[in-house]
Amino acid sequence: MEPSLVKKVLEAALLAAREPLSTGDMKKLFDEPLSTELLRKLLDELREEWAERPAELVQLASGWRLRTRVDYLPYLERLNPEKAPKYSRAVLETLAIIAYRQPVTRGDIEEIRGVAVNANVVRTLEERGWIDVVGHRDTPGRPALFATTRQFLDDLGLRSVSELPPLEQISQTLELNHES
Amino acid sequence: MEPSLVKKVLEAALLAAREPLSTGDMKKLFDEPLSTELLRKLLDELREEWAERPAELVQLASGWRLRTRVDYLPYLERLNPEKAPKYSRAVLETLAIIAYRQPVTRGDIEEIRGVAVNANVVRTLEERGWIDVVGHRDTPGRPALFATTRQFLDDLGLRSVSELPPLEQISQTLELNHES
Amino acid sequence: MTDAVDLLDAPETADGPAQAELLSPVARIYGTPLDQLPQDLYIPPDALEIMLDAFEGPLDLLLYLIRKANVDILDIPMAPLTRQYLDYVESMRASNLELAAEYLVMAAMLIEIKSRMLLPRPKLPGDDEAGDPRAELVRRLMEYEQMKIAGQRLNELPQAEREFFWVETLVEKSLLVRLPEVSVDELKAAWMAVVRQAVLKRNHKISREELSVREHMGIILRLLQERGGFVQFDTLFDPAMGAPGLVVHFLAMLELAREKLIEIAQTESFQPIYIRVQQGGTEPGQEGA
Repeated sequence: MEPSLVKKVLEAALLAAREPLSTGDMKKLFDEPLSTELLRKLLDELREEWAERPAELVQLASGWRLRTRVDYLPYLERLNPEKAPKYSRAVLETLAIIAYRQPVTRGDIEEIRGVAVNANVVRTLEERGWIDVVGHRDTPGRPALFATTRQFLDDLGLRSVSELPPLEQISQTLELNHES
Repeated sequence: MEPSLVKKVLEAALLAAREPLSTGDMKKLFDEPLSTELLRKLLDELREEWAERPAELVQLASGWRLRTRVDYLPYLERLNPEKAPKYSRAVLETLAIIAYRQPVTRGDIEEIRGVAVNANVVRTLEERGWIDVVGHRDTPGRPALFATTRQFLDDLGLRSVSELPPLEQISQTLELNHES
Repeated sequence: MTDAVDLLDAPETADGPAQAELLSPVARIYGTPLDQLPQDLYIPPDALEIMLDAFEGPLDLLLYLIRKANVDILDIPMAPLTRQYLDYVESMRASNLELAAEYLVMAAMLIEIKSRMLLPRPKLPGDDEAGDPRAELVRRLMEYEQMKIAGQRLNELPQAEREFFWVETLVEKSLLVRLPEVSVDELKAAWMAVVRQAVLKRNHKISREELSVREHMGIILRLLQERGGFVQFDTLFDPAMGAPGLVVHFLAMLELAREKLIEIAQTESFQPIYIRVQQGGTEPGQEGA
């Protein structure tokens, strides 16, 4: 059997496979024995041939499989939109306090929310690039002052923090005592 | 977006698809509108590009899908020792009656075959997703009306019921050996 | 299907003579000419059972008998066909095989047609087909045969998971990092919830403030951080901000000073004014969160 045909059969099997194909599976495709060396060589060639295509030949724990390249996942996602993950209430409220009251310290946030701020909450927002430390308040412990970033504005489609929904309305409906 | 990238995204989607992709699905892959003409052109190009590969791009009842070429069956068969179901004559005849005479009731099928329809036969076809109930005939008992599904057409590589093999003209005298 | 043929070929002694009768007065069994019908029809019970399974019902059996004999389906010789059919049914009954009711119904129908064939038929002018007692049977046989063949043709089409397989490459969605989205409305809702909580507790007053001042406070602090915590007053103000922007910026600077976050200092009159981060132990921005 021609190696080129062997390669095509391997490709057909990889295209149709629902599970990774072990080299044992691949050898089962043929009547004639297939040496492991030739198999590896042909798999390498296939990987090369697929280099420019939207799927890649990957070796997983249980064998080989063609896998859609990561670059195309954002498009494929549109076919079956999964519900986007949600931030917890703690994250959203912390973000809201930082956005509306910036610059604020962790102490400010705790005072407003009435509960301790979990370190993970702040880290989540920092890693997202939505808040950062813009300075330190000159009080004992010199606590970090957090503010929202440009990226936060970009990601929320705002040009500036002043485009956030105004607070007056909220304050009025809640009949807050205004402080000048 | 470059047509070459559009084509690659289409190919990624076709490679990854768990069912045929309609042109509507394909358009959903992109933010920008994609004209049906461009889509057809790119699909034709893809079909060309796959011409030499062990899978082919086919247009089916519910859309486009890549499938391995029949030539590779002898090899691929060896991977799955548990063969695809071999349908009994009862199943095939019932399927044919539903396909060619749809929509039909169980009574219609019994009338044509001259025997009671076994519940397993109908269940086999329903479980394969090849037939389903499309309504009820307005006669006493309101019997269910069966018709073939898109999946039946897809699985047989057909775009519509009109592509079913034409019905045989029954000859007055028929050599029995046409059956063997 | 081939099964039916093979199975019926096996008990050749059984269907041979009957077939012979349908065909012609003379037939051959295993090459031997036969000029008289055997009186008894012997089919081994095992074969009968398989045979019954091989047929999809009385229509299928009848079709088999007709096609095997190669007679014109539009002009079925009813007498030999009925006899042959009854012979089969009778041997099945004799073997105590469970016989589907349909076989008996068909037997009755064949006998009825056969007897009607013996009666003189009133010929209607221009309509000789309708009077044929066989017409309905022939129609059913032909329709059934058409569907039987159609079933075979369908079975010959390449079928998914049998002759070909769908291509399905792996989609590893976990490779794509999905970040939660936050909308402005969600942020507002979160803020409202915070305010509501604060009101309920009545231990914190939420002041009404110009958001832009708060934003500019952040901008000033960020600039100070970039410049090592120390800038000249006028570098803080970019004329491009426009008058309202400059005012807000100035208010933000004053607010920062009020909150003791910055110091505004001037060494002497008419000397440059400097803005610096309120001095403390550590350099600003070095601590991280």
